[in-house]
Amino acid sequence: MSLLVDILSGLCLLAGSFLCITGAIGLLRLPDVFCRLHAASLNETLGTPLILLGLALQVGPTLTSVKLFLVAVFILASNPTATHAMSRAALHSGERPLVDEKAQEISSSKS
Amino acid sequence: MLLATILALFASMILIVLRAFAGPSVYDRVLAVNMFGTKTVLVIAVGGHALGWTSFADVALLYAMLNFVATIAVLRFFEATAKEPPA
Amino acid sequence: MAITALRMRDLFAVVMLFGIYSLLTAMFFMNLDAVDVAFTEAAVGAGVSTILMLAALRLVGRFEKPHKHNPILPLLVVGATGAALIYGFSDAPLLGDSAAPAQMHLAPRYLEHAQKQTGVPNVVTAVLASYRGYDTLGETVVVFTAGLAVMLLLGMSSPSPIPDFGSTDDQRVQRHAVKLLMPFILLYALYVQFHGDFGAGGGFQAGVIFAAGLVLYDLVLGHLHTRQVIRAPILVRMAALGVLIYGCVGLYSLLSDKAYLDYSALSPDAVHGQHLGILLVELGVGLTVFSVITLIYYAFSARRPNT
Amino acid sequence: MIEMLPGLFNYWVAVILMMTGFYVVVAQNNLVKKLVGLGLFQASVFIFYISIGKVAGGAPPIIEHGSQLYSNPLPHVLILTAIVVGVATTAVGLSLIVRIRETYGSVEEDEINSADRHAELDQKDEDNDQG
Repeated sequence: MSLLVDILSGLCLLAGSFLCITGAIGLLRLPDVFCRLHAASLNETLGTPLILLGLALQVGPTLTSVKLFLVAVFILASNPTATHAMSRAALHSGERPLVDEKAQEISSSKS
Repeated sequence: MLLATILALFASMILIVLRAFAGPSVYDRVLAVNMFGTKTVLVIAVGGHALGWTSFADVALLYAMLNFVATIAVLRFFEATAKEPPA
Repeated sequence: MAITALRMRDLFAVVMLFGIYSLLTAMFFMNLDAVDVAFTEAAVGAGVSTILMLAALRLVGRFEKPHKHNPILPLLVVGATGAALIYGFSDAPLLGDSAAPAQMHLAPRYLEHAQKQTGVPNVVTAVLASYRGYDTLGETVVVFTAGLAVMLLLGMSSPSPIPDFGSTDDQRVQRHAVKLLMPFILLYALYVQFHGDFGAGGGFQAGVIFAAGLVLYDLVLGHLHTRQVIRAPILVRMAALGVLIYGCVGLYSLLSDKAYLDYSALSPDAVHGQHLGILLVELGVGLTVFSVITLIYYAFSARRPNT
Repeated sequence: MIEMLPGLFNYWVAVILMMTGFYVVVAQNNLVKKLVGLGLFQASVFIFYISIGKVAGGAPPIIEHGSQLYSNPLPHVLILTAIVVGVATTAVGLSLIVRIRETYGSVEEDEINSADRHAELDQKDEDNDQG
């Protein structure tokens, strides 16, 4: 039983840290605000609760694990909201996604 | 396993700080600060568990809340100041 | 980190990097066993001071003017001071040395007696509210005075033409999320207030968290809503009430033939009285801090930027 | 001295941060930035105090059964209140800046000084005219 819990929590932690790292790399490498938002928000929203879940499994059924669970729920609710607000604000302020630029370049070079 | 997680978190924190320095637009910085806050929550939770601190979950919970509040506040204030032309 | 932050001309970015810096500081505190301090730094540095700075930037404009100045003289002064300080600490005790002079006198006594005398396991709370009650009373008064000073400088918020930040109509997602999360933040603040005896927390932190929750509500749902929930004059009275509670607890013990702020007068059982006194005092502190910070926020946000 | 470096690490951090904050307060022209520098300075003092209170192998000062060694609670108390007082005073400073901006139309120190000088000169001219 405890071995199973250990393996489960280890898996959760590993997956969570993988997601965090990829999110951070995406934040650094992607070309524009919206891509970065996308990379950051998705990975973060899954990765953080995963790590917290792994921790809660290790801590065991105490008040601490309840609190960790609360943190996870809070982040699940607040992170997408914050990202939504950010992308909305960025769009309103005149930032535009880069999507079409390459296609336009290609089409303009053809014509 | 905990050590690996902490190392991963620190690595991603460094990357995020780089983005916060470089970030061309304000939104990059807001995003970086928000992510950094979430990473801090995680580092406190994982590190607190690893080092056996008492009541680390309280601090993590507080961080998660205030991170959200600060992000929303930054965005609202930025919307308010964005209309102003740069001096 | 900090150096880069200060080179930027966009003050907005400066404030945000300051937020990251404060998170790092709090982690440092956590590492040095100061849970309560990390708690406070998190609530104040990451939440409230960022919000206040931003609210002020809205009024003074966010871009710094380019300027040329000669950095040599300030660098010289700073270098000399730094060298003197480094010389000063070269024979200071090492980090974590348990025989350092700072650990010798009061601390062991507090650690030994706090639990027995006050019935409060969190020594920081016990020292804060009981052993060093005068200090804390003074600091509460300072916070109160700071609130008054801000109100005097910026004026009481006029109720009629309150400017809003952008439109609030198209923020449905934010509004729903905030309505969902608000109660938890406020509930958590109360938990921090009354659980401060056993874990990290206490009046200062709870007041800050409560105020942050209210500010969030105010930012997303618009000023009119929040100002109907809690009006500024009520807040002024609440701030005064907090100081009053603290002072009256002291007066009560004075009237029953004990020293000022000696809580053992509050109950026939000395330990129980201490515990009760700490609770009451923390309540006063929490009330004052909450209402002062909310008032300061009101004062900043009600003012219109004029050019 | 070299082997002292890791043991005195906290003092290095505190001094470097403090000097950064000091430099900003002295050299920067923008009042808001000066206030941020003051915040840095303040934070360095906090770090200094807290690191003094640290006891190696100690636990946070919340009494529980089992652990015997605790860190010093006294600096924690002092800094805890200092942080909250610090934010209150920062708010006072910010509101002063807002008022300065409303009166002078600027938050740059040299512009404010020159505005003051002009005002003084005007005052003198007026006095001369009257005299």
